[in-house]
Amino acid sequence: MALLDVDDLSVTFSRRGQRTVHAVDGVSFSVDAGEVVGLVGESGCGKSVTSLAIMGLLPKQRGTRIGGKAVFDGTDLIQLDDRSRRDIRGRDVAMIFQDPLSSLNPVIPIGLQVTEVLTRHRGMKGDAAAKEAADLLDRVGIPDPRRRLKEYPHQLSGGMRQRALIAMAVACKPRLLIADEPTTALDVTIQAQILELLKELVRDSGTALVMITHDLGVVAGMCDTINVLYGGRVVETARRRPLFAQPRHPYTVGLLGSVPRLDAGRGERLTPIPGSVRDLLPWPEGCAFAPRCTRRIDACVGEPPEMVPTHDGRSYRCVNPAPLPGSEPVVPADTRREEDKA
Amino acid sequence: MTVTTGKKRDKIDRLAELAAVRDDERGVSLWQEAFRRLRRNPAAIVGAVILALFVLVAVVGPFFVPYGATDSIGIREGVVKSGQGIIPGPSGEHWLGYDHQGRDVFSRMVVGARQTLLVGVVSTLIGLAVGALIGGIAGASAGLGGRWGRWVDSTLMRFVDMLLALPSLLLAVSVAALLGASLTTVMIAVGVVSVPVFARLLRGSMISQSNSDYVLAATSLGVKRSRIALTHVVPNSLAPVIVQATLTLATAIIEAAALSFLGLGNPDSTIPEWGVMLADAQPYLGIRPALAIYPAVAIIVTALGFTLLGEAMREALDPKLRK
Amino acid sequence: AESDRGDDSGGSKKDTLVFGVAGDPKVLDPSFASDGESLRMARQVFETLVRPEEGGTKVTPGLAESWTPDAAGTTWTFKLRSGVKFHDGTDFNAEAVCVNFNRWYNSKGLMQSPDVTPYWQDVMGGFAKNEDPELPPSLFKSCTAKDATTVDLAFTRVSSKIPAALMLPSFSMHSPKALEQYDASNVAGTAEDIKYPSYAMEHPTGTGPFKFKSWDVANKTLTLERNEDYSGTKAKLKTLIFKTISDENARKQALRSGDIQGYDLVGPADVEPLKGEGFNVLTRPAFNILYLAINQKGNPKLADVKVRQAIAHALNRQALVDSKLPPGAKVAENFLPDTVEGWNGNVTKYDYNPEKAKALLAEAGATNLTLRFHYPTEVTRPYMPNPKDIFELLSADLQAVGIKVQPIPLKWSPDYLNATTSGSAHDIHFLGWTGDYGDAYNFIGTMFDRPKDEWGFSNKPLFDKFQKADTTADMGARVELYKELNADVMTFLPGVPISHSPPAIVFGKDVTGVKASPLTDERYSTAEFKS
Amino acid sequence: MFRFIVRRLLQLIPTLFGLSILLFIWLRRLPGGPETAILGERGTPEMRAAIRRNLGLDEPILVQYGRFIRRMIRLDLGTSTSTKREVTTEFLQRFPGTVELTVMAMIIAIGVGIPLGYLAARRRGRLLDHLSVGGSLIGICIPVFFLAYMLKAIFAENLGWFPSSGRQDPTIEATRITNFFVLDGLMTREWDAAADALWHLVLPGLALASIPLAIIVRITRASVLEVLGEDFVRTAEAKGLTENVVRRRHVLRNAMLPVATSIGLLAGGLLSGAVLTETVFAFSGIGAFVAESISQRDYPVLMGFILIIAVVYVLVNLIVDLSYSLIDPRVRVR
Amino acid sequence: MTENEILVEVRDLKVHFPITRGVLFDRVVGHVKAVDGVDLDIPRGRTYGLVGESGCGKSTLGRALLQLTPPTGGKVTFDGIDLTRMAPNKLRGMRRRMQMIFQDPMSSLDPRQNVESILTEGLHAHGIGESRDERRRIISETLDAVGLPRWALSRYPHEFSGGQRQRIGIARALVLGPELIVADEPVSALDVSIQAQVVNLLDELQDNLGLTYLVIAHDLAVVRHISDVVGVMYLGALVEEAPSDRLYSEPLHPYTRALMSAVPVPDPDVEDRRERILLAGDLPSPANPPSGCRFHTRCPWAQPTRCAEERPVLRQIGRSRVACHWAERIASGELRPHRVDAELVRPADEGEAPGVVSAPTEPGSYV
Ligand SMILES: Nc1ncnc2c1ncn2[C@@H]1O[C@H](COP(=O)(O)OP(=O)(O)OP(=O)(O)O)[C@@H](O)[C@H]1O
Ligand SMILES: Nc1ncnc2c1ncn2[C@@H]1O[C@H](COP(=O)(O)OP(=O)(O)OP(=O)(O)O)[C@@H](O)[C@H]1O
Ligand SMILES: [Mg+2]
Ligand SMILES: [Mg+2]
Ligand code: NI
Repeated sequence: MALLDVDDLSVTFSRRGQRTVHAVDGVSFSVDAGEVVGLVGESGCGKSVTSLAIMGLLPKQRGTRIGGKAVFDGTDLIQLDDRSRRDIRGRDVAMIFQDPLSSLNPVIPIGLQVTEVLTRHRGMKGDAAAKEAADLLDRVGIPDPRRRLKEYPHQLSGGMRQRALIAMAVACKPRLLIADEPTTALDVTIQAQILELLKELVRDSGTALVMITHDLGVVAGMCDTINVLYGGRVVETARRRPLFAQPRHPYTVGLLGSVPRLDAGRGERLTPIPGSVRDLLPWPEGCAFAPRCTRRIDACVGEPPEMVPTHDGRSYRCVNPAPLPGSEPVVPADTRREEDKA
Repeated sequence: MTVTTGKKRDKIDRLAELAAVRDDERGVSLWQEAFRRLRRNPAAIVGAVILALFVLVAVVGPFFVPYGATDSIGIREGVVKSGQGIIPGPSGEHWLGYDHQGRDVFSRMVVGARQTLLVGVVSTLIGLAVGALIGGIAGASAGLGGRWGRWVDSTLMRFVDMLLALPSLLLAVSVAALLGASLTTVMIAVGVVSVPVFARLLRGSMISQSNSDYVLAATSLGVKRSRIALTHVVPNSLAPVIVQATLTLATAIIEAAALSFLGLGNPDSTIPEWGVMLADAQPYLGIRPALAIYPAVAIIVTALGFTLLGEAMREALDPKLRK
Repeated sequence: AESDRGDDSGGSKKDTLVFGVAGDPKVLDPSFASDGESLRMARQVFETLVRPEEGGTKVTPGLAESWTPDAAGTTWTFKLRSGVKFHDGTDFNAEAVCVNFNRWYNSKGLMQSPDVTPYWQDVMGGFAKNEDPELPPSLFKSCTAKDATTVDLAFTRVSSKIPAALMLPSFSMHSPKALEQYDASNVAGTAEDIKYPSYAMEHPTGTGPFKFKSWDVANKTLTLERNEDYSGTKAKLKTLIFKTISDENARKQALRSGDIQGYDLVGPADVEPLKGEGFNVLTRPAFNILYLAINQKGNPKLADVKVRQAIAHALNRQALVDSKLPPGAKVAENFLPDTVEGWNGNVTKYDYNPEKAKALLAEAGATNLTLRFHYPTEVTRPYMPNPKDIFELLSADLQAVGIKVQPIPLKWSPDYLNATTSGSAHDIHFLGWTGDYGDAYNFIGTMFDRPKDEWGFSNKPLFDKFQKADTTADMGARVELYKELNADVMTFLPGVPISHSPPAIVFGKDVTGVKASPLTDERYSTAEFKS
Repeated sequence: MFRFIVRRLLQLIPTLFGLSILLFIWLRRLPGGPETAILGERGTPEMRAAIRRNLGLDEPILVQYGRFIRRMIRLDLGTSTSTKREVTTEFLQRFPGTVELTVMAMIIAIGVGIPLGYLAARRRGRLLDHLSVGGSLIGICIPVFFLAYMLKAIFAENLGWFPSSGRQDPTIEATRITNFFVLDGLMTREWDAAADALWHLVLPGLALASIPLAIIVRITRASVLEVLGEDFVRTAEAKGLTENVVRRRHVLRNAMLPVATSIGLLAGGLLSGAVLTETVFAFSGIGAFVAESISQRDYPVLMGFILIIAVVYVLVNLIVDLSYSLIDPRVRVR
Repeated sequence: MTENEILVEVRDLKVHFPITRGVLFDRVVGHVKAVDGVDLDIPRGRTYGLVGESGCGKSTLGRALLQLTPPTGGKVTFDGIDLTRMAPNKLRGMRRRMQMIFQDPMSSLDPRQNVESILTEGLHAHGIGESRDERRRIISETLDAVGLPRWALSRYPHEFSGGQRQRIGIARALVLGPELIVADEPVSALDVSIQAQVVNLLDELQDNLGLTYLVIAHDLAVVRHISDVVGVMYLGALVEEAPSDRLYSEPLHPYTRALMSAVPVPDPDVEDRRERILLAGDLPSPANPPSGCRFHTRCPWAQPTRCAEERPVLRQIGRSRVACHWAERIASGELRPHRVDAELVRPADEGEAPGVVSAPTEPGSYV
């Protein structure tokens, strides 16, 4: 039994006068204790919505529908009532967000923002809470923590803010930590610091981590298992080495081909994915990636492809996956559209 | 294996294109886009309908009124004795009855619509013109930078702050006191009140536009400063100003009424204007409250129309809501 | 204060009358007052030697029981009531009368400013030593206390004003002790910045049925209480409060909601409705005149009497009176109300006749006449409840006979008054007059006895006749002269008298005992709550 | 903080300086000039000339301006031409009433506006939301004096629930200390006097509150909606805080920032509103006094009023900014 | 076109922004030294890449180079012409030869202009194209070059996707036929898949048109991918400049080393093997830069001598230029890195204080 089992999670937003958005469309993955799981994908593929749905943090507005299950330690987080969910949030499952400045309350000192978690979940008050908060800040590498407690977010640099956010998240030693693009807003050198800190925390406390990012490099260094999302669905799941060594889904292949590698030589052309994320085929009508896919065949349209598990412990959602080295391509990529806007 | 049914292929292409834009349509500018959004907003439609009616009445109404708006028929015929508290109410002949001077209220309401519109529009235009001038100069100087530019800007803005520090009423009163009571005075007084609002708005919006990347882009293209100001900065700064002008129209009508109430309005009540009618009706509230209620309701509804439309425009033009 | 109120609650509210007035009094010493609210308060706290009959204008005994002129008509002997005490306990006697008159007569410095002692200057002209050479010599000459209850007032000449003018509250008797104690004649400051002494602001001390208690500027209330030692009939009310509510509608609403139990300056339109609701609306006899003034200097055409006659015939005064004035208003035939002796029913009358007006204009060659018509804004006067409306009607009438009208609306004070009473930039305008006391000279004399910018004419025979009337000591002869004068004026037609309108005053449904006075000399001491 | 206050007070100087120039010009441009304003209708040309000499109107303009400024600095606002009392004294007597009224209006506007705006935002799109948005639209569009009349006609005249005029029942004998009637009543333990004074504030307070109330409802609603969508609220939720803590500590406090700014801006408007409301309710305050002065053309009073208003406006905004810096630490650093 | 001809020469370029503060009228209380003495040469037809942390002055350098921000000091020579001394009118004429591409494709396009007018604006400004048809032709060619369809002309920016908008931005720059293009973060706002398209496009255009690029980005991998020479900036100055292949294989400056080690590579093997040089703390404020070597407060190799006192200048070491006193000894392994304690860095003030200034314009008025 995994720590978190997300099963067929789907989120739709519908609003009058606008098309219904299937932001998350049957996502399933699981996270074991102590494991680091990555969710990767381009902007708009549903990463954040997935994590928010698990946390029960989606904006409460009419027209938002959540389906499926997210079983954490035996309880389905989706069906939970508000009260018990609040009990679990911050204590057993914690979350870190992308933009550290806007994610911190600008008018409340850092100290209170940390201690309020301790008060809420660990019943700590006054000096005890302050001391614990200072310890936490110290642990995430904020210098002179006692003084920082009285300061406000705007007085800290970006990196320090993110550290403070992490301190709040790990205050109650959660068993699951979800980090939604925790380093996107930061410089590489700071990103390296934060990633290192996260790794350390996970290693030391055995917390499971769901790492959401669009940066393949980040997952390559951190995650044990990686789920690639496209158009609200997981299109490929694999342990990290096989995934990077032999990506099967054309989208994963495309992603890897799109990013220049620091260690590669100069002059090689990148192989971009044509089209843009806007060119989505609704999943029920086939593979959402089909309009941009270089390996598209007729079977891609009509029936949505199922997740296909393979012998080496991974699975992908494709009828014409990229070949493993040595095997023949199933179909030549002749269906590529001549005049692509790309 | 390579059998491709044309049907399926079409479908892909169709769907792919669905996401992109189609060839046959012309582009939709932001104004058009905003207008589309406006049309979908029920508040905007209510506001627009009210205003359309108002403008229609104001423009063509006076040609169709049954009686002269300044003709004291009731007194001539001896039926109105307001001095003795006798002001007949609605009848088949006089749909809204007589006013205290024995004039036909319905005719006055209709003719008054035109005057009211005139007061609202002219005073807003005065405020807009002066405010936009000050704000435009300040904004341009601030955007231009340099010691001089900053100095001009802060001097103008200090002046505007000063106007802002005066309550609108006092400002209007001062103007009215200076110029003496007349219709022109009312329009100027009400207009002056909105000067600081327009000035600040335009300046702020111009400065933020001047700092935007596309202005930098135009500069790097080698476009002249004056041209940039005219083709980029000003047009992009106008949206909030237009919204504000619509909202100001609403307040202008109310403010004109308040000035009349304080006795600073147009003293010539032979020109019917709703604010003047409302003020004139005060002594007769006890006898015929309707005399006050007609113009008051008309003012409220019209102001509401302008406000609804203005708010809806604000929403429609808001870049935050743009998608 | 708490114990005070304990009494109050026991004594039921029925002996406290809150009366709504339109403005704060300016000053509590009536010597310095000219505004109605100061005078209203003074009439309750002070008394004068002679006073108007209740509800009329006749001269009746006040603090003086009787008065007689000497043969020349210049010295008047007043026999005073005895046993009268001022509110501070001192006695009222002949001595006190002289102290009062000498105080006014010997005014110095700022007290000679027309702003400070308007009525004295109006009636008496000047002072013992005029500081301004422009001031006329004083009519008052001296005061002699013959014994405790007999006093002689000597005047420099015979005047129609005496004794009627002595009814004015400005000639109220003050306690000499209080005058001295509170420095009553020390008017300090500068002409632009007059500072009244504490007597005039806090310690008015008279002999009237009510004593001054407090003036709460912050709450805009002036509280008077019953003078338990009053020599006459004691006031029925224990407390009388004047509460300032400047807005006419607000006064009406306050009456309806029970905040106040009466108010003055009732809008004409409200008279009937209030009556209908059962309120006690009192209509004062019309003691005023509204007229259309014609300035013969303003437009040379106006010097032609035919043009003035045309204007008079053009005006539908009856329609105006019917529609705009309160019930009881009348079209004026003279420049004074018919209740004043000297009124003449036998004068030239100008009926509403547009045709005749047009003919007269044609005759005078003034077919293309454009007149600057001044009218005041933001004001209601007893004779003119709604100037704007009146203007509109009159102006429509004039236009109907082909006279073009250029409307010039002006603020009542000071613009309108300035513009219409000085210079010659005005053609026609309307104004009015409310009588101060019941003598015809107070109306027509004030208007036509000398050249005035308001009218722009000089008519020596007319002026001389006025002079003669003023100095005629014999009452009967004087009245005859007044009648002649009225006829002369209406023939000469310097302007068009329009109307007399009765101002109304209203009391609560359960308030009785007050009689309306043409001189606004209502006596609140007789007011009581019926129950 | 101290520097901030000093800075703001110093900023007052150019504003007042500019105003003084405007006022000076205004006073000189009066129809007929200042001497007419003083003399009124009784002036003769000689008297006018004398006054001109007295007032030094024949001196160079800069000298005159200098004297004008000196008088302003000494708070010598001259004498009211209509009441013949010093403008400063008049104001001191009437100011408390206006303060009481505006405070009452502000209490109503804030006390009702913020909760209503908050609830409307929480129940976005539901009946309450529509009602409060619609109501606030009407509140903005209804002329204040008309609303005042309506309130008075209904609640005072017809229903008789509230008094229709004045600041206190004149039959109550109340001791005056500060001229703040409610305060005086409390200080002297004349409870009935205090209660009556408070009672008299209700209707005018409501009328005066209409616009600020409407604006506060709208701003609060918009601001709460915006804050509800902020990332840090999500963070707070993610921490599992109770709804109560999230609302109070995270949402409301942040949502108050724009509301606080708008309250400062409304303060100036309230004084304008007081002119209308006090007139209708015969409420003895600066507003009614000014309305009378308008019709009497009492320029010294109007001028004094403008100066006082400008100072009050700046001071109120200073207070608002200070309170702002209490809520928002980002402002504090400067 | 000769190989290695220098098109742009930058000498000791400085851009200092005044920090103003004041009670009534603002006075200058200090300077943000956004660019503080930069020397660099860009050969014609080549790509010069500029990397560095956020706020280190990259964009400012780019703008100052194009004279869009007036430099405080130093010299910029373009094709032998000194731009810093040029009269504004002449400079406008020069702009035709040097263009800019912006980071945010949305905010750099006027939302009220359609694509056609965006593209013709520059043509008008320089009087290019005799007739309307001529201009149309130029525009069409440009559209083809950047891969935008013809129908795009009548459309407005908001109707395009991010990648397409960036293409419009590129087209706007290209339409004038410039020699130099300064691209400020041309791809950082784009999705990874789109990013590659744009990078390829830039490459292609350079090949076809012989353009010279100054590419600014904080993503080292991207910069290295498209650049011939890469300059690394730190707090307003270049700390290292090297041919792009050398930069990864042999970083000489400690900062460059740290930077290289911090960039994640999408390859688990590399990631697992990599030894991270973690820098302590944050970038110091450019308003108050550290003395001596700007980097010494965070440098794991900082030495007690020289580093804090003496500001190192760029020195040629092999094919690279480095501004480090100890570069050789670090490279040889003689000096070992040591632990550095993070110093707390205060972020710069963010915007004006709110208050009365931000008057909301609400309806409703008493008058
Ligand atoms: N509240 C909402 N209402 C409507 N649509 C929404 C809402 N929230 C998200 N979406 C849509 O759902 C889709 C997925 O959004 P999501 O935020 O999960 O993407 P993401 O993968 O996190 O992207 P990014 O990398 O930009 O953060 C997007 O198309 C977005 O527009
Ligand atoms: N107009 C300006 N006025 C004042 N300071 C400025 C201005 N423009 C930039 N700065 C400051 O100069 C420094 C360098 O800014 P610049 O934009 O060049 O950095 P950058 O390297 O491009 O950063 P990023 O990667 O975030 O774009 C920053 O500290 C910035 O705050
Ligand atoms: Mg996201
Ligand atoms: Mg930049
Ligand atoms: Ni009461």
